[in-house]
Amino acid sequence: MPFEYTIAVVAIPLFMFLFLGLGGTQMGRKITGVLGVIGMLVTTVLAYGVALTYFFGTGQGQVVDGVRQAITVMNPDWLSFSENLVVRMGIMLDPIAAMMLIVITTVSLMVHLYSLGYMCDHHGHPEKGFQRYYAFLALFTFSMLGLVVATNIFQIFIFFEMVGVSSYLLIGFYYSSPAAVHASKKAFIVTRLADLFFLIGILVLSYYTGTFDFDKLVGNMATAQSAVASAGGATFMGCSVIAWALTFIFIGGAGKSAMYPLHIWLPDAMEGPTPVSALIHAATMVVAGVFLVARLFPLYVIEQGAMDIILVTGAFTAFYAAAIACVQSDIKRALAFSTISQIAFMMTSLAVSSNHSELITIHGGQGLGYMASMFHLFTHAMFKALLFLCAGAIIHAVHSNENSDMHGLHKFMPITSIAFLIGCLAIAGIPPFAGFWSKDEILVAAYERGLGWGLWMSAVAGMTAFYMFRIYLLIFFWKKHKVHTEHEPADQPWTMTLPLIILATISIVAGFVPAAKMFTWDGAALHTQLNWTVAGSSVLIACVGIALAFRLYYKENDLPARMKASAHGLWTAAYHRFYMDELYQFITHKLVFGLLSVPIAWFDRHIIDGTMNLMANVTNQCSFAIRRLQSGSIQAYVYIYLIGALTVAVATIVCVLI
Amino acid sequence: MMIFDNILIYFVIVPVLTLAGLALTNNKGIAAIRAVAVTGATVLVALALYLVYLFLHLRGAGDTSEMLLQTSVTWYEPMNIKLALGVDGVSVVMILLSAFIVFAGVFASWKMDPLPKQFFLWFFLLSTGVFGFFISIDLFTMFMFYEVALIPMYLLIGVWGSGNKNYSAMKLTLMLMGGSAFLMLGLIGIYFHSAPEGQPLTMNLLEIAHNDAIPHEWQYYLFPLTFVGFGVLGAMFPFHTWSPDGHASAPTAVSMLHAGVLMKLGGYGCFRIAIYLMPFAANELAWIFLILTGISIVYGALSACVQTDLKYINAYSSVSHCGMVLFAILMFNTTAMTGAVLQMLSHGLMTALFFALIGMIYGRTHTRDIRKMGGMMHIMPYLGVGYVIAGLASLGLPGLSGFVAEMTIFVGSYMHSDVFHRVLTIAATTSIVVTAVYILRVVGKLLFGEVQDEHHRSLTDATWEERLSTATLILSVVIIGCFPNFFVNIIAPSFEPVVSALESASHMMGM
Amino acid sequence: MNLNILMYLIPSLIMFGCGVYGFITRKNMIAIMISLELMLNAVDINFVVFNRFLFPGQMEGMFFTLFAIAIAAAETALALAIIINVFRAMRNVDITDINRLKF
Amino acid sequence: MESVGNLIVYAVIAIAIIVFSVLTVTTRKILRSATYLLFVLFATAGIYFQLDYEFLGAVQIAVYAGGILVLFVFAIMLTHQPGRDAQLLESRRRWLGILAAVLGVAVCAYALFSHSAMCAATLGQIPDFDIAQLGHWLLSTDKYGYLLPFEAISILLLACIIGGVVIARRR
Repeated sequence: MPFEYTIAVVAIPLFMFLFLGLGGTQMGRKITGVLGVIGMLVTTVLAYGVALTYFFGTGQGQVVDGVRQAITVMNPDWLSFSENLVVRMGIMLDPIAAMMLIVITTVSLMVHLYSLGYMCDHHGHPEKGFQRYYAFLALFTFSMLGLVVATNIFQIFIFFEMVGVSSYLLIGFYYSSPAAVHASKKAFIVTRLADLFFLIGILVLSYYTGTFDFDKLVGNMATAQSAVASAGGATFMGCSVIAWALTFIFIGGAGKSAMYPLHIWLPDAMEGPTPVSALIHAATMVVAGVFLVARLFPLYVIEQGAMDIILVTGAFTAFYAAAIACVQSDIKRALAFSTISQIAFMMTSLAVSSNHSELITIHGGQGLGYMASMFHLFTHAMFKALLFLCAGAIIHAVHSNENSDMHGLHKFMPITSIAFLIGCLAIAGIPPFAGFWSKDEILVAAYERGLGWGLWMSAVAGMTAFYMFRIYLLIFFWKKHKVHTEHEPADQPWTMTLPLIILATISIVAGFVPAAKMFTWDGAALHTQLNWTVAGSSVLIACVGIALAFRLYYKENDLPARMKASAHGLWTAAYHRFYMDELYQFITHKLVFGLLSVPIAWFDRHIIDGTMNLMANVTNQCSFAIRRLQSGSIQAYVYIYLIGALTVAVATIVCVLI
Repeated sequence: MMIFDNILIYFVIVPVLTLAGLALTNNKGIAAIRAVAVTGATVLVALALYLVYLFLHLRGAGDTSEMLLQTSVTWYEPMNIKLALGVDGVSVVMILLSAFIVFAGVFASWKMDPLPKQFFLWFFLLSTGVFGFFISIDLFTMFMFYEVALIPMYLLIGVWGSGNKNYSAMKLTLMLMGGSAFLMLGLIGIYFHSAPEGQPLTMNLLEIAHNDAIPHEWQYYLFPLTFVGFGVLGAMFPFHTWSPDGHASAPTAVSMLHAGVLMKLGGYGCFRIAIYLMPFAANELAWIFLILTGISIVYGALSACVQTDLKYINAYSSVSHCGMVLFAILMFNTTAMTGAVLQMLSHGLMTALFFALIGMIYGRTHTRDIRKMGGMMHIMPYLGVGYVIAGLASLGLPGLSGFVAEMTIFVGSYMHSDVFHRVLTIAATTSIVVTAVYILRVVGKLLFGEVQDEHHRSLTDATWEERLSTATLILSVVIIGCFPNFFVNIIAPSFEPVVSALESASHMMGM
Repeated sequence: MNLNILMYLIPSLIMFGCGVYGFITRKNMIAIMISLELMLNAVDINFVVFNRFLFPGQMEGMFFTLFAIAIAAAETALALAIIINVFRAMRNVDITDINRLKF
Repeated sequence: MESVGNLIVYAVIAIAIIVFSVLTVTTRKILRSATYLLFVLFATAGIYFQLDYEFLGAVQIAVYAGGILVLFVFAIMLTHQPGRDAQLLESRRRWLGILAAVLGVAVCAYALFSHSAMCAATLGQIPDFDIAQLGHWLLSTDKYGYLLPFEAISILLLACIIGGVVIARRR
């Protein structure tokens, strides 16, 4: 399939957005949904065609010396700042872009389909705002696709903003609910703050390298080095400016990818409809940060300082989020923290994939982490979308997010239960499910970087297995389900089941994708083999975690409560997400609003404006004082005039006399 | 007469003819008044579009002179005052902007009551001044049209305004007049140094710039005078306080025209007169004004965060955005200055859109206090969506105009390599976050959430003329946002003379 | 004893003084007009007297007076029309009570 | 040496002017004030006659006494409210008025007396002229021609007529 079809892949969702957004209210709700799904289906087919052609095609110039070349489909100028700094709206295909095309379109199609059933009330009628919902989904898909095929860093920034806005619109979809409005606002502002750093990073980077384009920045290792060299060794506070730029850019990515401490928006974002959470806040948008770092990978490899920051942040976030996920009672939040943890895995994997000594010979160690990260991104998108869609089905059935309202659902919703289990096994890293393969590569890469990093990540992997099964068991087992709504919970209509089945299937088989040959940073195939020690130990740890979860949560018992009581402080802190939200609340409301905005507004009204008013008042007072003379009484005027005239006359006479 | 061959003069003649037409209508015949006003505004839009075409055509044909379509007619021989017309890319886009806003403004004041005829009379007088200002290249005519544009504000706010309108109208007019007093001093000073010893003095901008005869020590006085004079209109800190009160009291269309176009006169004048004619002092004194405008940007945005009146929020946001315009102009490179003009366009359109929507919402709810409103999205979806789009444009969503402008400004500003400019640039960039905060706060409170007042449930959505008015603006915002290069290609070359003048001045300083 | 110029000017001066006094002290607008007429008359007399005594060969004084009389007539007619109108609106012709148009 | 008759006439006129002027501004009844004004105007006309300006005297009587005064009387009648006679203002204002008038008179009188050389001038012969001559002067443009002021006053009168009509018109 010609690569020009990529244009259609990006354009169709945009068209669907405009079409559904402008004309949606004129059409029936159901029709808009169906149209949306059809549009997405076409997009998906085209995207698969393009991606598969890219990976397996042997067209002219596609593979040079065993290296798959990046292909620029189009690259028109969009906005020229100066001769060199030109923002282009291009389409470029390289391994990760092609992979992301598959991920985005797959998950998006599933979500489109799933929403047909999910976004209905219990009579099967579509909800109010159905058209809007599909329009926003299309907008999001467009933005995300535009992001991954970007040819320059500014284009990524542009689409970063776009996905931010579509995420804002979708989280706030139920705009009557204050919680949703608040969550959407928070998500937007936090990511916006991160984008500010991203922007500054871009400014610095583009100033010193004189370009936005990826082919001039990171086309290969040599261009990356010359790009770094073009900064001329400029430093700021002891670090090279490029390292600063890269760090700032990473902060931008960290905002979207919910790295600590910018993760706070993601759990709240679960206020949006669950399919949206599956699409945006589990599978696609949140990996935009990982994608961004992967895009600039060669630069990060050269600037180790920036890479180390990513490593520390990623490793810490992975553990931190996993710890919180262990105690959450809201299943979507628990999944959200799991997402954060998994994305941190990807970040860590990217960051460990370089070692200090050999910067140019990138094969082996350095490429592995990158590949593992991208592979994990791919598999994680599939199984996390599956988990979220299952969660959506459960929530749809019991009308609650809290696992205390669930318990024992296995009997009522067997299909969902099995799908959820597959997802859990995948994320826990049990072979042969998808997650095992990718996570294993990550762990190998981490052990190559250092034993400590490897052990740390293994531990987090074990925690992952534990909390996922905790969630699973608390939902589907633990005790008998108490039916508290008018309907018994049951499996869902086919529109919702079909995506579950498809995604479950993918989650099982995705591990067998020849990732090492596909998702490499430079397009050259990577030769890897299973590291049995690491694989064996990680499976063992996962099994330990699962077993612990079964011991604690399979049947109702008081062990969890006792554990909770024994470490009450820790539990509460973790349940409240270590009070990060409160800290932010304090900083924004108390410090920024209370100490900056309010005083400034006061200052403006009273000091600046007061000065102006004072000037006006002084003038006014003067004129009032003078006004007395202008009494308006003509008799007084005549009198004063006479007095004046007489004075002059008398003065003249006196002068004459003297 | 020669001058009537020039398309530019028709930008003044058309509003004047509209004025005459309005004067002939009956006070009661609202249909006739509307017809005349709409005709005038439509002709202006058509003329503006034709001007853009003509401009591109002439440039395409290889006409590289600094100002195109130049004509001049002597008005007053002894002082060498001429009606000199001419446009470059910047003026062209400003004229286009003005035409669109006048057009939208006419529809936004469709149901103006009382005295619709008189309202439109003053409205078109104001537009006469605005267009006249942008087409002139003679200091005297520029100043004259500037005043023509300012004075009607007093009556428009004082008569048709709301709230504390007398105070606001007075404050606005007095402060702007104070600005023009500075400006007039500056212009007179420029005039008396406009030519080298022994040559006739001139008021023509291009000739003055070409003569470059203003002594450096004089530039130190004249530059601040003119810059502050225009800066007052551009809402530069600390001369911005007319803006919140004035906008809050002004009727919809006047707010639109004022924030949309009139405030741009400030930015336009700053570079066209202050910087272009006095590059030496501009280089030397820029830092003072950079600090002031930098304060404007952050200060306006932070102030907007805690306001509760919709129009105040917008007025403070205008302070921030217009601060950005002046800030970028003072960066003295083509990229930043282009960004400044884009920002003028963008801010003009989106603020006009904001004020139009606020006016429409206020016309229905009779309150502008965001604490008393909520859930408007349910009640008036069209206006709600419009408001969200305006908000997104304001906080810089790609695809809408604000993003393009701000990014151009930031990239341009960052091209300076010294710490002072860098720190200011980074401080200015923080405004994008703060802007997001206050925009989302308003959107969240006003449009989303629960309906606060049960009476609001019975309100209606936009009527056709309101839809037309807002749709025009939204479309313009989207067009600029999606096809920025079209505008950049018109604007950027116009800055070459200014930038080269600045560069040679700084070169001289270096020696 | 000859009739000299002073003998005409003094009554005119007193008339003028009376006019001034009346103008300043009266409240009724019509009375103020009457005082005004007194002053005008005094001036007219002066014109005529100076003309007659000092420049007997010329006619300027007489013509000035002629015109002054015409103008005075016009002015009085107009002023009285205004006063009557004011009276219609306010039911009052006292100058101290009519201050609504002030400032 | 003047004829005695002339002196007597003068004395009567001067006394009338002085007395009636004072009465005009001191009486409390507005209608009386107008009547005293009439006498003053007649006395003024007498001065004109005595100084050989018969035409002027006639105009004075016709326009002032006949026209303006009638207007005054009408205005008084139209605006008169029984029981509300023209009040003098409070005494302070009254004393101020007296002070101003007396001071003014004093200063002017001083000026007059200090130029008593004027008194030497006596009534000379004035050129003979008849009304036709007067009319000719009024409408000519040469020396002693007053066409321009004449026209100006015509326009003024016209404006006054229109103004009077507009103002007095009932809405």
